[in-house]
Amino acid sequence: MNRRSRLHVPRTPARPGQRPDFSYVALSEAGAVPRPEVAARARDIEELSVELVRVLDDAALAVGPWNPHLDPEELQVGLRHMVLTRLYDDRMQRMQRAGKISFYIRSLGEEAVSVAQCMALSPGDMLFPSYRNQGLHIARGIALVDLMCQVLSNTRDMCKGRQLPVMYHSVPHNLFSISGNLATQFPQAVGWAMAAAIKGEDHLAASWIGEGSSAEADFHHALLFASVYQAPVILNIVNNQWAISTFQGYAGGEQRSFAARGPGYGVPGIRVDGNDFLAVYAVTQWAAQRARTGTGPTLIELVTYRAAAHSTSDDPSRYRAKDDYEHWPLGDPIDRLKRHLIALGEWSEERHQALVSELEALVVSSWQEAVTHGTLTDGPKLDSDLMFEDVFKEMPRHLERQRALMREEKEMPWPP
Amino acid sequence: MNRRSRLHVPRTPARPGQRPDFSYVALSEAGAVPRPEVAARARDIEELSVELVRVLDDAALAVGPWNPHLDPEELQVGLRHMVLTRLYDDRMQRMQRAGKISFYIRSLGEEAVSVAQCMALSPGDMLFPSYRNQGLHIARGIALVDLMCQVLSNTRDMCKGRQLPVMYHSVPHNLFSISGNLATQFPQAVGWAMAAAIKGEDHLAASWIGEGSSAEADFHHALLFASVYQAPVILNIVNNQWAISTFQGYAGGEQRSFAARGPGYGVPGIRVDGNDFLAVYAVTQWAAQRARTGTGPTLIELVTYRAAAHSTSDDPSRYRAKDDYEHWPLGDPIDRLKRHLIALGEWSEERHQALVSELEALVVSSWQEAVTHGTLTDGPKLDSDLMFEDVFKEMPRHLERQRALMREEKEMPWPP
Amino acid sequence: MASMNMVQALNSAMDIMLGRDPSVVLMGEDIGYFGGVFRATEGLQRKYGEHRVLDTPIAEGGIVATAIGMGVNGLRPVAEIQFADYIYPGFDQIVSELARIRYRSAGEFHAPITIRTPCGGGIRGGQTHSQSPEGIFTHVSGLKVVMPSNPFDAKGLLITSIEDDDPVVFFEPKRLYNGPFDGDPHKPAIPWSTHPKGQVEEGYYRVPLGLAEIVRPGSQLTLITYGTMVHVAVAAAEAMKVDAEIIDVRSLVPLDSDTLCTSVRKTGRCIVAHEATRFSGFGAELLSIVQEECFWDLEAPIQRVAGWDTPYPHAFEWEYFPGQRRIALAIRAVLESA
Amino acid sequence: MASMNMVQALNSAMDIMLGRDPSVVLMGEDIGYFGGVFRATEGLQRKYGEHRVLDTPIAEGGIVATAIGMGVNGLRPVAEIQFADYIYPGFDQIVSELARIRYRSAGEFHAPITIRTPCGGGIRGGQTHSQSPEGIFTHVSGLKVVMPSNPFDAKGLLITSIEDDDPVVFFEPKRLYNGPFDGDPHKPAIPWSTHPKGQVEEGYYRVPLGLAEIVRPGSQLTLITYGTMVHVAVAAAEAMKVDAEIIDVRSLVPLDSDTLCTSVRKTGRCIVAHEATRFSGFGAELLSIVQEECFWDLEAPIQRVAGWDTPYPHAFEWEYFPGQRRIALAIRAVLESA
Ligand SMILES: Cc1ncc(C[n+]2csc(CCOP(=O)(O)OP(=O)(O)O)c2C)c(N)n1
Ligand SMILES: Cc1ncc(C[n+]2csc(CCOP(=O)(O)OP(=O)(O)O)c2C)c(N)n1
Ligand SMILES: [Mg+2]
Ligand SMILES: [Mg+2]
Repeated sequence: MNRRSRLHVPRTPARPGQRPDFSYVALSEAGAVPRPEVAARARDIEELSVELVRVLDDAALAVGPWNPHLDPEELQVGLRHMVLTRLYDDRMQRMQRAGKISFYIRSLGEEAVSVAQCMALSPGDMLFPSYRNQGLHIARGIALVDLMCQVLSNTRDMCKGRQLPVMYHSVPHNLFSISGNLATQFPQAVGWAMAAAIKGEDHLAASWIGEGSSAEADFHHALLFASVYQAPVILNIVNNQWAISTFQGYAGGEQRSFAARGPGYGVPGIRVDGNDFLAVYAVTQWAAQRARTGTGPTLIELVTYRAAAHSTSDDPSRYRAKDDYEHWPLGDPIDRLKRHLIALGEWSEERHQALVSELEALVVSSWQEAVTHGTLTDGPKLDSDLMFEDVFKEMPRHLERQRALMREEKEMPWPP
Repeated sequence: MNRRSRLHVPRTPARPGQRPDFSYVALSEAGAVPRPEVAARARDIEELSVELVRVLDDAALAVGPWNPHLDPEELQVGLRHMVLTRLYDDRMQRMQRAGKISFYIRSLGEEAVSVAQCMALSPGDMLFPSYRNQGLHIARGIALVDLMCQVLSNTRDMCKGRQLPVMYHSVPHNLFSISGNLATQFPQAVGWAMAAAIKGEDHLAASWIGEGSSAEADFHHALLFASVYQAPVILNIVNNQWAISTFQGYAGGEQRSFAARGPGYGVPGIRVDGNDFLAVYAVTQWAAQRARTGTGPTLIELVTYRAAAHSTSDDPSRYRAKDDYEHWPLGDPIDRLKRHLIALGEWSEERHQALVSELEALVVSSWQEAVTHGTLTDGPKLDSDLMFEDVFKEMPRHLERQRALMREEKEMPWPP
Repeated sequence: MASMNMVQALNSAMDIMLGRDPSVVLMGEDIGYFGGVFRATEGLQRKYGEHRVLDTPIAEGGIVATAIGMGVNGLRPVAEIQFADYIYPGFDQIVSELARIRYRSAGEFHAPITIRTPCGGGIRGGQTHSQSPEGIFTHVSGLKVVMPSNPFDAKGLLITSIEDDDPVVFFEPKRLYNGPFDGDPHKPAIPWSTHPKGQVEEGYYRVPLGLAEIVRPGSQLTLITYGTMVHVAVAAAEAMKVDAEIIDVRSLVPLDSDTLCTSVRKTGRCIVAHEATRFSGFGAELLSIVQEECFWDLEAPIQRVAGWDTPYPHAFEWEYFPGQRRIALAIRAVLESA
Repeated sequence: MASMNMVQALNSAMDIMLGRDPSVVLMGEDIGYFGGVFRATEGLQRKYGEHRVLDTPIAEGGIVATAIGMGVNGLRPVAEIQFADYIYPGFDQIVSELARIRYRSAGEFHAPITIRTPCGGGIRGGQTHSQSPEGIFTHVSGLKVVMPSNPFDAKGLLITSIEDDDPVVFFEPKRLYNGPFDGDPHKPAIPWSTHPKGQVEEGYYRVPLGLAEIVRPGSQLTLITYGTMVHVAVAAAEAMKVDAEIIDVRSLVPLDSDTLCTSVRKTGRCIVAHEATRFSGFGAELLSIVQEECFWDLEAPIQRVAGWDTPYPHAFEWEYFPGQRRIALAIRAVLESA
């Protein structure tokens, strides 16, 4: 093995100490990408998978065929959800640092993905999120207190203390239980959509995974089954450029866009500016119409940036350039929508400040209520008997016995 | 659930009783598809994944840019390997019916795939076959007797009786051990190629799976890792239209070609007439040059037809039109190469008959030798102690104990 | 009552459930038009349509994953994995998802799925058509695991499994599909019509999960087994002329340990037998439970009879298979000792 | 001798093997530039290059499969699975391929691969960062399974595993990475520098597979365990003031049953303990072997101590974890009875 290795290793543009370099991100002009018929065949619209659908131009105005023409009220609602998502994240991050919760994951810089997509879908559509889609839960209207109680694993935790923080679910809001195992939800969403089709129902399913997770087998199964049965499903790859410390090139992004995987399966792939609220909304609406009109599945790549650490356990300064987010070419989703509304004369710095203050107050009051139901360290605790429930619908005898043993163990004086 | 199902179910063109319909097979004229530079970038040659590379025209002459210009001697060698493969298959099929072996799988109608591809590669290239690539073993020159002894699980079985018939391997011939688990060899071949690149060696790896098997996760992993590390590997999908009873539409073929999966990963996909010896040879040679010159992996879809039953356990008359093979638009690979050689004035019916008789005699004499080493039903038997070897490199104590128990059990008089 | 082999009994169970419950769907490789490589779903697609009986791509992981999604959306999928040897590509979706969805969502979501899969050896299938991986699944909290040994139980247990709101992995000993098998490959095969358990009610009936069955009452020793080995055990006990109490576990999870232990307390001697490899096989759990609960009643060490700890070799099928001789040696051991 | 924690010891083992053997390569998610989420491979890519220490896509199945291909082509891959909870996507390649290649090719092909993966609880990781799936792998013929309980063994066993020509699944109890843990989360964490096994030779050395270690000799009972539970067992025995012989299994496959049985023959009483769920866990195999080989020496039923048969719950970590109390109850039971 003295001969030189010929193995190709993907290049990571900027490591610590190097200057950020986003020249690898293929951009299109706002308004430049045509909007095909909803009924278009996958093979006739393959270009969508390498272009970048954008609506907001540098002047923060909406241009081109993908402009969804939302009225200002809707845009203000979207802005509100995004700001609330970010403020919620900030607070939870600080609470983790304060030792009140064990773990947290922020979606900083990716708020438009969840919020715009959720608003473009209807409430009956079933969502299969990843752990970085809290905007979906907020846009679907779950009370912050409920999210916080889950994160606290307290007595009002919807998961009865069984899941890590952020692994939410909600039956009434049609949000599926989040899994710690990457990508598993992707083909499950396809199955849900197949069932909707079998039952002749109109609802579609949508799921989200990170670009790194697209390497898992589940990604392939999702695209394949969606294609074979033409399931009414929207499969979203959130390309935030990083998988913990690993650059998207290691997931295949160096050779081709992630959206480009779709056409190979006969599924339309469409690449969109994930920080452009209007573009994300429009593309999702288009995909939803396809699903509802029996035109089948769509794969959407949302190009965005993970502005924060992977999670509270992570320190990105070890593996990427410090000031990279300032150089990110697609800007910040909240800032861009805010500027658009201001350009429309429908918003102002003052109103924005007021919104921020109002929502900060909401977050604070919600937290104050949530902690009355307990935190990791103090307050009321969940009954540990709950540990043995829901393994099966009815508790089998061997678990009843183990529950009894656990109680005995807890009562036992220790040290003896 | 009284509402009509909207689920799409792939259409199978011809079931028993219906007339064969191959109108779904997209064809190109012989010679019509351009041959790109070996150094071409995947994204610039995506068309190759939906065209069909063909060299032999209706007059059985070689035309167009893909003509590999092989001299007649090479073509005659190819013909010989293909005829031998078919005669070997015939004989083993009959021996299974005669109860001499437990199971067999023929490659009838697909001989050009294995033989032409093997001839286009070099002996040092590592091959990871499926169970329907016996032409590789024959073209690599493994003695028929050795293949037969494996199929017989007899005292000279290369697998020491551990594998089903046809699950061959050969270290000297660089043929990896065949697995009964579909598609697992595909990403293994990529790993082998990555190691070759790491070691700076020139050899490439090639692997084969059926179109049905491309649904397995291993297919996705193979393409992804091959793309990420630009591994020197050739990934072949043998699209013989059927996976046991299941039509290729259920593997995704209804929406798009299988070769088209490649470009989505940034891997060139190329679709070739799998029954055209010259086209298969040329395409494989092209892909091999790419691999050896550091241009990376290639995905090849070989369009062919499974003319026989899936295996000796299968009865295709239960699920497909009886006379379908006569209607198959790409003809028979042996017949087409034979006609080409005759058209070149390098072959004749007489010489062909002579070849067939010579090879039939070889098959018969090989079988006669093979059975002297035992058959399922009689003759010498493998020592059952072998069952406990090679689980680990050295036999651990618990297996030594079990071997002793087995011996005791065998000596025990029964009924007591 | 009708005479059915195990394949017909399974087919009848699925036919009845497709008819009774519109949310039941079948899915798997070659199960639709073709009716399955073992014919278990024969005729069902013709009868209930392509949207109730789905042919799928060859992707066990995708089959389980989409079945989960369907289950979450109110269907009751019955997924066939063509051979148990091919269930591993679906392992992550079974272990990390199917088994835990109810738990992690605090009971708010669940997927009532039955995974049917043929297991076991004795058909010259070699190492990739003969495996008995049931033990692995019994270690996964949240899964129910079932293995019938005859047509009557197969039908009743499958109906119960399909109706169960928890996920069930349903193992079918393929060597028993066409007839009982006592472990002697040289005897002519006998059909189920000759066996009382081959008489099966044509209509709907349930055999509950979590109940073992005493196949043959006895006083000298307790032989705990399941699947194909039930018949081998009966034959071995008869050949050895011992008055063995033979128990068919049927439901591995939940396990009817009371029936097992009551018997061992009575006989004081115990053998556990299965086709699966011995090391860390389900026999170890059966032995452990009996040891823990019946220690003071044991008059001899509990014996395990199992497949050897190697892959299942094609050429040595009968040296590998735990036949009557292997059970006989264990019977001697439990009876002789002390 | 240097003081190392378990992460440093593992890092040292890989560093030494990368240096000694050019065919050794490391691969896994985030292991290269970043050095791994637990820092086990820190600095190794910088030292040996991107072609010896590979960052991979997030596809455990692809990692194992390509590692197999590399192994067949003469390399000696050490693959990291970021958490044992995420090994299941690679299960098919491990069980159907890695474990069987030598067997099915009659010894002509093999893949000398080590799969390293952090396992176990005690770090508030919840159900998908706390699992102990080792028992499943011990049921797969052809795999070796190892779990160290301290830095000295971790380094020596990892070197031996990497040099072993059979596939090894190497479980690392992540709660022990930074220090021994006696099961009491309220005590301040102590570093390995305070523990004799935290003293590690800087150079190359091997700890053989297949040898258990008597951690603490004793006469009253035998406590068989491995991984994190070794330290919990020692603490529990001391708290209970019993003269327990505590054995660290270290190598689950191949298993050193002689050392275990010799001890039980001496003490007549036995407890097996592990973090993994109880039902069909590796404890069942340990119990079975002891019962089979030491039955006549047993003065009380063998007791099992394990995790409950539920997923690992985030909020009830310490009610779930088999701590000193659970062992104490088992100690009472084996000593009291009869
Ligand atoms: C099957 C599996 N493998 C590995 C992990 C560990 N892990 C958690 S998050 C993560 C990175 C995911 O990156 P990406 O998919 O891009 O999502 P992002 O975090 O960027 O939103 C990894 C490797 C896991 N949770 N599950
Ligand atoms: C993982 C796995 N699943 C299922 C099977 C059963 N099986 C054997 S061959 C086959 C059909 C394969 O079809 P294809 O890949 O098209 O190859 P062909 O037989 O047409 O050459 C199936 C489903 C298997 N061997 N392995
Ligand atoms: Mg990412
Ligand atoms: Mg095929």
